[in-house]
Amino acid sequence: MRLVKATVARSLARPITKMTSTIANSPSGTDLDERFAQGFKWMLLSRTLEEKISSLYGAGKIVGGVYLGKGQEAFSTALAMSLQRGKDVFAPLIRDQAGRMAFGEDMIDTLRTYLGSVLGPMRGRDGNIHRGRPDRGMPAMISHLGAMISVVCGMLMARRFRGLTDVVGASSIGDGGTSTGAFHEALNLAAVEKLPLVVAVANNQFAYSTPNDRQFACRDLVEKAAGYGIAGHSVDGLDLAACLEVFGQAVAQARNGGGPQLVVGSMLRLCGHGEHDDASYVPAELKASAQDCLKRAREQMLARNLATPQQLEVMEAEAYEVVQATVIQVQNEPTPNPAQETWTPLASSWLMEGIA
Amino acid sequence: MRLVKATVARSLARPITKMTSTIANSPSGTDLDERFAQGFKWMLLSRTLEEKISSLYGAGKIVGGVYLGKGQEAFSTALAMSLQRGKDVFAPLIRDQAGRMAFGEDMIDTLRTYLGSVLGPMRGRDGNIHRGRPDRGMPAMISHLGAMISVVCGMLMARRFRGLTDVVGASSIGDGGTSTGAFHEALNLAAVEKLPLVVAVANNQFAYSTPNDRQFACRDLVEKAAGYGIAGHSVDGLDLAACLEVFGQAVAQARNGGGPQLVVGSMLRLCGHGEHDDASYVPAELKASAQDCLKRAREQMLARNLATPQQLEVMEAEAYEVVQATVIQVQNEPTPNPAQETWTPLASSWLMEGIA
Amino acid sequence: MSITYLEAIREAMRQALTQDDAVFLYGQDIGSFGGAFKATKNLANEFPGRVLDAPISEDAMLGMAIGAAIDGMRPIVEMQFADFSSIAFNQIVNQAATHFWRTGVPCPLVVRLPSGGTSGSGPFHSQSLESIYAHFPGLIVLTPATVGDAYSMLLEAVKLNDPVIFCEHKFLYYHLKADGLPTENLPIGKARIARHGKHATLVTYSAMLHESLRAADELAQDGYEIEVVDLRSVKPLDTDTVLASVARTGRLLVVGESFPWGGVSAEVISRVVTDGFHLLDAPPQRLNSKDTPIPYHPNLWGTHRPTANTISQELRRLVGF
Amino acid sequence: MSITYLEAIREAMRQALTQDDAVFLYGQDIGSFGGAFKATKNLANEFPGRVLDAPISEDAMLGMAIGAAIDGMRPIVEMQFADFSSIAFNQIVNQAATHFWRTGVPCPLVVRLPSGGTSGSGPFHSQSLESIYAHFPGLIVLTPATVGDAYSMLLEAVKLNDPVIFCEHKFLYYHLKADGLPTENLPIGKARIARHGKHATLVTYSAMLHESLRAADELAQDGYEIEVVDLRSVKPLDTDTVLASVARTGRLLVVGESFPWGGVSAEVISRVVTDGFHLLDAPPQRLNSKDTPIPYHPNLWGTHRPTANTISQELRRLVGF
Ligand SMILES: Cc1ncc(C[n+]2csc(CCOP(=O)(O)OP(=O)(O)O)c2C)c(N)n1
Ligand SMILES: Cc1ncc(C[n+]2csc(CCOP(=O)(O)OP(=O)(O)O)c2C)c(N)n1
Ligand SMILES: [Mg+2]
Ligand SMILES: [Mg+2]
Repeated sequence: MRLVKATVARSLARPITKMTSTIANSPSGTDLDERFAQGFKWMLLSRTLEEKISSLYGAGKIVGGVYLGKGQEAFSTALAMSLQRGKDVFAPLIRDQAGRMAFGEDMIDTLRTYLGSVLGPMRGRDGNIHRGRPDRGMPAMISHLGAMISVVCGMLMARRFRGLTDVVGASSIGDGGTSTGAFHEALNLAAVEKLPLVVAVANNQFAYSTPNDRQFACRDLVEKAAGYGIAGHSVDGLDLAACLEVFGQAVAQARNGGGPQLVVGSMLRLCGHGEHDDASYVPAELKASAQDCLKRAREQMLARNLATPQQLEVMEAEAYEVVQATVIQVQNEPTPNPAQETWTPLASSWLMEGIA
Repeated sequence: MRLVKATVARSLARPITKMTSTIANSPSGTDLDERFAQGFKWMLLSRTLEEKISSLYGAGKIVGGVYLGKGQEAFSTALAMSLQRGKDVFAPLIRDQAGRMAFGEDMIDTLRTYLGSVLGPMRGRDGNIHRGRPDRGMPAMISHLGAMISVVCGMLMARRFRGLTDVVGASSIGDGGTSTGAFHEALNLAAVEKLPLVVAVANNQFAYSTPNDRQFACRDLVEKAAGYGIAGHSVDGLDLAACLEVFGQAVAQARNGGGPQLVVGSMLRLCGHGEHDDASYVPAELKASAQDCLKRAREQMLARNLATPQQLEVMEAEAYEVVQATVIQVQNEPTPNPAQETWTPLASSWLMEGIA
Repeated sequence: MSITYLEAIREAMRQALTQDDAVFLYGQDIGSFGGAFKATKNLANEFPGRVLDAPISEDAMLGMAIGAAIDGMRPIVEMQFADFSSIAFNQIVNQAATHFWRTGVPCPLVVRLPSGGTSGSGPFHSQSLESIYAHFPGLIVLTPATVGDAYSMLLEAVKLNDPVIFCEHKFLYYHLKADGLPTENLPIGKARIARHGKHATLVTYSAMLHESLRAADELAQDGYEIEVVDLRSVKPLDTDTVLASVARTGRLLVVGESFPWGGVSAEVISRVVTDGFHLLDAPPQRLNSKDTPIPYHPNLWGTHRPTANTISQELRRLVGF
Repeated sequence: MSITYLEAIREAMRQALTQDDAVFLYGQDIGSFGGAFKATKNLANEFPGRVLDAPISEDAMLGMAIGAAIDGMRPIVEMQFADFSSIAFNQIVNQAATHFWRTGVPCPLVVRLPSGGTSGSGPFHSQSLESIYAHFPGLIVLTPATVGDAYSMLLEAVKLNDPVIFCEHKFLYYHLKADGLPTENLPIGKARIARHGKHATLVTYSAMLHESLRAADELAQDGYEIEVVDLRSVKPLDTDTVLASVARTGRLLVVGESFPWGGVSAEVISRVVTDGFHLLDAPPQRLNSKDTPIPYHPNLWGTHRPTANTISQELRRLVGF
């Protein structure tokens, strides 16, 4: 428990200090630069893809809900980039398109799920953000908020049982999701088992239409960490470099036996809750003053001499093209055929019975 | 929110200081003395009653479980004595026999429920500690831990809707109960609504057989308060005077608009989880070093010159007699007659249908 | 004046709030935003302080409503989707449902469940849970299929002294319309003959009523007159009306949208055969959704749930028996 | 060597832990303490690090088990009482039950539910929830009535690649004994003829099997031979064996301990009448608990649930029809 205590102490010492990075306070400038540039690419690709998904929805090509992560790409990307593909576990939520890609989810999985291609991971049985590949370390979220955190705990327990000790598991949640009993039970369980769990709370100031002051009463959600005896971190969710730094630390601490880590990022959702929603409940002045983490990252790409304006335009054009090409491919793929469905929810198919 | 913040700050300032009272630090010596003497009476009466219940169980006169509060009387009594009968709300749990009495529950309700008298508040439909009189501000607990806290929130909301602003509601919970999602959701809801709720956590170091270190990972459960943005208090649960003082403060703060109050008391259960349980899981040295809050209070009654040894013996004899007399009365009362049962769970009895 | 199923529900809440100070509304995003489906649109302005936004805490939401109910209030709780009532399950079935029986103190509250499938909603925004709640003693479970019932049954539900699970069907929210609201209606507990017939009885409820009526139209073209019974309430369940219809037709098909194992269709068939075995000229039949989670893709969803088409097939088999 | 129902369950877990490293046990107080009913007594010592005490967090317990299961483990989770699974309800019915269907990745886990009534246990330590879980696609629901089934079905359940709800009856834990454990047994999904007869078929399961056999004894004294079918598994439900028996007897009574609305008895009757209507010489009947919470007092509890006595009465009515 010593390690946890130490980090708790730290988190208590500065419960609401926000990290804002400068080249100075980063471990190694160049290393951070590479990760920054890589992160920007994921953010750009995610934004480009989501803009296309939004227009497909507008054109009536997507049935059901569309939930986007516009404005939250930096936080989501940094979390996923801090994890090790093919080894760690990541349970994304509804605003993690960027993180999903950074963790290794193929763009085509996203489009196949939204467009209901039978070739996608969910085969048209489930849609939009309700997708994943558990066998690749990415469980498929159910809608019920908070429910995935304990699932990640279980995947970490499984690896611990198998003697794999240096695996980290991460789960995303929103400010509203912290009000669920599931969030509480899972964090407490993780703390008791001292699991290498990182829970990333994206506080975008609203849960659907509900503002923070109708959702919780603590000053900063990071104050919850001490109550679980786990480490807490706060970060400016619009600052990619800061996010990379804080998640880098949190993941490293979890991997090194520091127990669960709670990372709270502040940001604003720059879209509706879903594409059906115009976010009329967000005050005009808040909307007006809102900053875009992608725009910021783009400026920093130039400021840090990581790319020239021309190079950025090329990157943007390339992102657009790959999205377009993938959409066209998926639109030509077969949708599910009820006659070919097995209609059995059991792996033990011989125990299935034909009742209706 | 200002008030809450202030108290939070206080609770953070001394997260684990335990209050131990002296006449000195009490508001008014004599006033505290009176309350102390009254509290001792409730503790004595509760202990005497529970010893009788235990022997009735041993003699096979009680069907089902028997759950006692031995060792927790000071904490339970002080909570209830800090509330106003006939006005406030108190949702006791399984170790609150003392607090129930101090809040005004008649001893006969306890015995009628344990012995299944049809004249009791539960009429034989429910038993043992699953009893209450919601219309007198004491809801009847269901077994599911944590579930009563939000019910108290609702009773407080009801009074707020009716314009009654100075009502306080209290709910008891154990260390194990803090791991429930229900506990978390209710505390958060209370904090958001800034309800006059006092949650008393009796940390008796075990949840059935499970020790604290398998239940939570924070140093002290009071550290959870900050995460909800509510006030936190710690107290030595064996010290009646300290408990009276701390609960007095917490209830006053809640009544004066200070929002929810989390009060954590430390103690050890001096009996089994239920009377079927010999608490073999409690380490011998812990058992040996365990102190009895009733014994302590008795000594203080003498030390504070609140009673002579003779007076104490009289009080003990009287307690024993009233318990005996009530048991005899209840044992002669009718048990439920299935033929006279209405077998309808609906208040709208005309909507009942005879299916089987 | 034309009014939708959803508007009828809103109007019932407006009436309830107007008639009784003890009524208040609680749910996620139901305040100034008016709720995910806009069921409470404007009500927060019309009734200040009585339409409250809840945190994402279904267990505490129900616990709070129960506490208020046993202390004199009449809360109406909106679950954002019926599917999320799984989090409030314990408070509903163990606290609310048992309260009056255990203590003698009534627990008058209404839980509104936006229920049932709509295209593209998938496994967690489409469920019909009436069979789950009806299994537990102490709950009243209502399943209105018409604009008039949505209105009058919700108004009546708020006045009952018991916990009521009010299953609204999302598929009907915007599309189902009527010209005006009823001034009087059948009481809760009574089923309605939605269409008279003599060749077979089709018992159904909620959105499946409309698929069933379409199926009955189809069979009318083949000369078969199907009597359609709208249960309106699945607990209590109006066995008398069902038996009386089966006595006229001798044949029974029960159609529901929920999962096939157990539930409403099994309960209706069991009641008919135990009490009215001799009335049947053919084996009673049932049609429910398939025994899998509810699929996202419209192709699959259209096959997963009963439709006018599959109901007609069942009816043809039944009348041809 | 004589062995109890509870010991059989423990022995099955010991076997499972011995045979497969992927198996682990998780539950409140199940470690060195051995669990509230001592089902896991000594197992923590025998299998260090594989029998873990859980915090009082049923939702997270199931979520954790699911995560472990989809990542290669085979957890067995003990609920301290079936009644408390209401807190794990969402993870069971929405996460575990849907996982294989949604993702193609199996979710092999067993949830042990100490179920059913015992004297003085009251509304929250007595519930039988098999009908609730069986309603949801993707779950297997087992209800062993004998020592041998408790053993062999639990061992088989652990090997299945699906989530299994294992309903153990607390009333049988200590009192029900057998001399030894079976080396082979019927597979999951097959019902057993527990007693042969020709005048009526009595379908039942779990503790009600023993009340039913006593009732059958009583009727034998009046010269009626009752065939008793032990379902063993309520989902899947062995309709063939039930129909075959009804074909022999022409009469059906279904007895269960759970609440009367919907559920196992309604499902069995519905299957028999839809597929085997012509086999019946009399209206099928059912007997369940009364439609109230489960009472604390023995006087009331004895009337609330079916007993040999009330079952005999039903049987007499049935054979006399
Ligand atoms: C248990 C539960 N209740 C309600 C919902 C409906 N719902 C879906 S998203 C959402 C808002 C979530 O807000 P937040 O957690 O802050 O995440 P954000 O949308 O802001 O990213 C709600 C209420 C749900 N999915 N699960
Ligand atoms: C949700 C839930 N899970 C499990 C139980 C079974 N149970 C009853 S009391 C108990 C231990 C409670 O421990 P604690 O909260 O510390 O209270 P204490 O008994 O120590 O006073 C448990 C696990 C329950 N009542 N409710
Ligand atoms: Mg949010
Ligand atoms: Mg305890």
